[in-house]
Amino acid sequence: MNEAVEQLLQRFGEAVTEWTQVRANEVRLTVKPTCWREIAQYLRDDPLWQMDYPADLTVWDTGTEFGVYLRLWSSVHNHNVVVLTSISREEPRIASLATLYPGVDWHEREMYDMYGVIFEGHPNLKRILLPDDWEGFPFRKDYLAEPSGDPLHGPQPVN
Amino acid sequence: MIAAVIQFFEQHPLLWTFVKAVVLASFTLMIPLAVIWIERKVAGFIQSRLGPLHVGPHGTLQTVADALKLLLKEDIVPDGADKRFFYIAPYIAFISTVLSFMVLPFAPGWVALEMNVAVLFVIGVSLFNVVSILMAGWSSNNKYSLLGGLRAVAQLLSYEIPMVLSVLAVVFYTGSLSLTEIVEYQVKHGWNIWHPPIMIAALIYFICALAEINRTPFDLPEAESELVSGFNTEYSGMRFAFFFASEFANNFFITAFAAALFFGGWDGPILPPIVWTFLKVFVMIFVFMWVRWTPPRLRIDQILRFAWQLLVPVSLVNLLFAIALGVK
Amino acid sequence: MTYFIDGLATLFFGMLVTWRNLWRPKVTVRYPYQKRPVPPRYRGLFYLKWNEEKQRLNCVGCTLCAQACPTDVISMVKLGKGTNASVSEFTMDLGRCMFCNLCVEACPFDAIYMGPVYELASERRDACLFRITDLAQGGEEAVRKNIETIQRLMAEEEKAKPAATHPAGGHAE
Amino acid sequence: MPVSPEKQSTLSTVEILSQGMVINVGPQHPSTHGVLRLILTLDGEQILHCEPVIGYLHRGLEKMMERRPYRHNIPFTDRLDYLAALSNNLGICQCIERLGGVEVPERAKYIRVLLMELQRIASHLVFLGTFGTDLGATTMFLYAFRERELVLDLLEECTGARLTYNWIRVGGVPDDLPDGFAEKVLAFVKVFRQRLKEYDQLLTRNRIFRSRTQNIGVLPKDLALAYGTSGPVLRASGVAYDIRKVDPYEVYDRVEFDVPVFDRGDVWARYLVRMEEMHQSLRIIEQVLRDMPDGPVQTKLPKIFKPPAGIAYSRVESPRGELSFMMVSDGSPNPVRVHIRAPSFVNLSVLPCLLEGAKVADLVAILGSIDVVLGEIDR
Repeated sequence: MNEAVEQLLQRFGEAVTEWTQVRANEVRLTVKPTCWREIAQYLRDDPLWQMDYPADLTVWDTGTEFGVYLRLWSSVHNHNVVVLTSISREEPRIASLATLYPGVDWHEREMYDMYGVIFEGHPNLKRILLPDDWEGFPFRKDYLAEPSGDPLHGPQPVN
Repeated sequence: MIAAVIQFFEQHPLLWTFVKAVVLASFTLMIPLAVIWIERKVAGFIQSRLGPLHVGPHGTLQTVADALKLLLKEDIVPDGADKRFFYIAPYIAFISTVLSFMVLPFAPGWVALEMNVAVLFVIGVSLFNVVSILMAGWSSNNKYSLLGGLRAVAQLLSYEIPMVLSVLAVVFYTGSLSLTEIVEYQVKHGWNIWHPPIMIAALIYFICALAEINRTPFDLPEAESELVSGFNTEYSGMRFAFFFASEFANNFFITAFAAALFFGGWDGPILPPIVWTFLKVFVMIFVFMWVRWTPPRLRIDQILRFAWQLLVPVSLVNLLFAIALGVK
Repeated sequence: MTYFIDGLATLFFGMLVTWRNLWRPKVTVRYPYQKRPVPPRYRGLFYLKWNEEKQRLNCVGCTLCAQACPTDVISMVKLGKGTNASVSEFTMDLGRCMFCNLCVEACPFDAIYMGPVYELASERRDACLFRITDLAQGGEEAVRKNIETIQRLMAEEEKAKPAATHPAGGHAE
Repeated sequence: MPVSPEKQSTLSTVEILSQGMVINVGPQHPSTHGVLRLILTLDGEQILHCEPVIGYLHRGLEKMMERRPYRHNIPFTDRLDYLAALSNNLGICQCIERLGGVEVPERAKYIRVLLMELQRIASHLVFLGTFGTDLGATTMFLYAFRERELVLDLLEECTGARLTYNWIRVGGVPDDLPDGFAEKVLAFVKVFRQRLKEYDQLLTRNRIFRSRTQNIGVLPKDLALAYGTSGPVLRASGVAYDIRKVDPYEVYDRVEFDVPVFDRGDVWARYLVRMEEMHQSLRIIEQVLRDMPDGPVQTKLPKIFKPPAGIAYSRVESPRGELSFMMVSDGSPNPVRVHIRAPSFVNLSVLPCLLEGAKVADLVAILGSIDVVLGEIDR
């Protein structure tokens, strides 16, 4: 695992801002959003990594920025990798991984649905859980939940 | 008194026909009530349940209550439906069933219409059923109904052929197209089922009968997990009741027909003939239900392949055997 | 052809299973007439425990259960204060209750429990609202007695208070 | 309409004949197992294209969880995968435990595993029953639910509820097992082993059933991995990805069991994986009951629980696959973000691939074999 991380650091250098070995077979990487897709592709294709299983992808809102979380697993080495990055709230854009991993397709759609993060290069980026005519992105921290007349369309009081 | 009544009807044959028609039609309407109750009880017991219990003793009146409810329900016709066909389809199904009951001998002399080509007649009128299903499926203007209707037609027509061929084996064997004569032949010579070619014919008939009355391995037309309810999805109230009644009356008829063809009709010791007919019919209905509640259903292409690749050739060969062995 | 024979054979084996089950005892419980026994841990309708010895409800109105509730089911009005406190109102809106048991676990006084009653459906819209008289063990009478007891204890405490102001006095109780 | 290249070429030759019938399956349909809607394009009985539409059950649970203290969120997870509520409870509790560094007593770990395996049996029985009904074997439904009732009775006796158990807490379980519970479980295990044989005789061996499931909806291994499917769907495609083995939690590293893996990748293999998992669950239950130590079942925690800031995830092998909770904490009593990686959500995303070219009648078999629960997909 260490060797693999070293090679990754050599390859991407500055782009990986931080890494920690959480467990024997788990690494947590913090990367810059600019080479999000490149790193994912490297992790998938490099024989030392072979992270062929997209386990999870999600976004969270800290109030100042959006964090992006990607978790991969390798069926060959049984390694886990958590890749973290953060993107700006004003212009939330990040490269889509849907063409690399078809499994994150729906995750990315859901995150677009809930946070309005634009996954660039996604083949079918539209709302998935909410109705197509929903206004706003409800999981953002500043989303105001106001009662509206129509219970099916439009914001609802949370709680 | 009875003699006077008989004489009266002999003088007015038209009236007598009318009485027979009314009796038959109401019999066809009553039989489903019993068959459905048995079905529900058998299904319940097989599935570790109790089945209907509350209306009447052991729930015997449950189906009557259900029928009354259906008759009182609002008659809904979908907007886009082809109204004329939608209206008459259930009645065609029902009439075809009543017509086939017409030539069925329940006991010596107990037959509404003594016909020397009864078997041919039955095969002919049972095809009306296919027409009604197609009409219902098409006119409902519902995609599920349409799929169900098309499946039903493909299936019923495919299975009609081996069924007719296996019935023909009996006809050649006994040398008659009249059901009464077939039964009388069996009373004299023993049941048809004990003769090898007829045994195979009976097996094929049994399988085809399952398909004809849409029972489980072949219940595709109304596969409720896929097509909601198949061709009768859009029907409700009385029209649905007629479809339902004709289906279960058909169930009764097809077993009674089998009893006449293979199991000697009313033939049997001690008990009166009519009891024997009903006994045989209900045993067979039970077996049908038993089969129905056991296996999963086949897929439409598997069903058709089964009919055309196996049943048709086998029944053809079997027919040749029956001719070779049976014709006098 | 082998398919066909295999099909018939396996169908027959399957029918043996259904035949066996035809004669097994049935599992149906004829619900409105018969009822299943409810295990002791069953989480049904709440009750407030009545303490026969002290002639009061165990509840002291500390609102720990209300704080533990994820959906704000519980609201109460405290009666009295200190060790002699109880509740005069205790309302649960079971329309939003998840029967999650968190309030029962939160209670340090063994005051609130979930009982075996599960038939809570009603044709009235306000039937979700359970007041203290519906919840307390012993119903209205218990509530009345509870209030009486608390008021009596409060009065006793009031009486005892001047005594407590004496320099030698401490917490007598 | 995205169609694969090979399809496109065959389509262009017949496009004069038909443009496909669009049929809407669901959201109210007997075999979509909830409020799933599928927009199918049909050519006769053949499915050309399928588009799943989800979200009819969306309640915003993740957002609701952000507004509540950590431990208040446990009952909400019951409403995710309502057929395996205990797995969800365990998932969120493990996540909070990792976030806050909470230790769980030994006995609680064993109790958790015991409940988890009972839950797995209950959930797989629902699969078995509904799968049988989907294919027309209605009786199987009743038999499976009859036996599920036995499991539910056991779980009811232990937890006090029949469906929304909420019986896992941060730092253990709320209460010890009731008296005589082990004997009752063992009696159930004995009965259930026989019933499993009966199921095999009734359904697994049935020729019709096999011809309805074999070589239907084949999911190749690489596709299954790339789509991130998990649980029986992935194991039926030949990947031994079982969290209980890959990343053992609680005491799964101390019990002996096999992970059934099949290479066929079809509906039949998915069915067999689940049937075999029930056998393995029985094995685990017996071992757990044998090895269970005495001791406390819950760690005392402060009334206001504030885990340190950070990110943690937990993963649990729920009956449907990898159930993962991811939580972000900033040190306050409420989480900043709770994300639920629902196995059904990911497994369902592979459905359009499986359905392309299948028959309408196979739709229910394929959908049933994925065994989705909409409460978890829509969250």
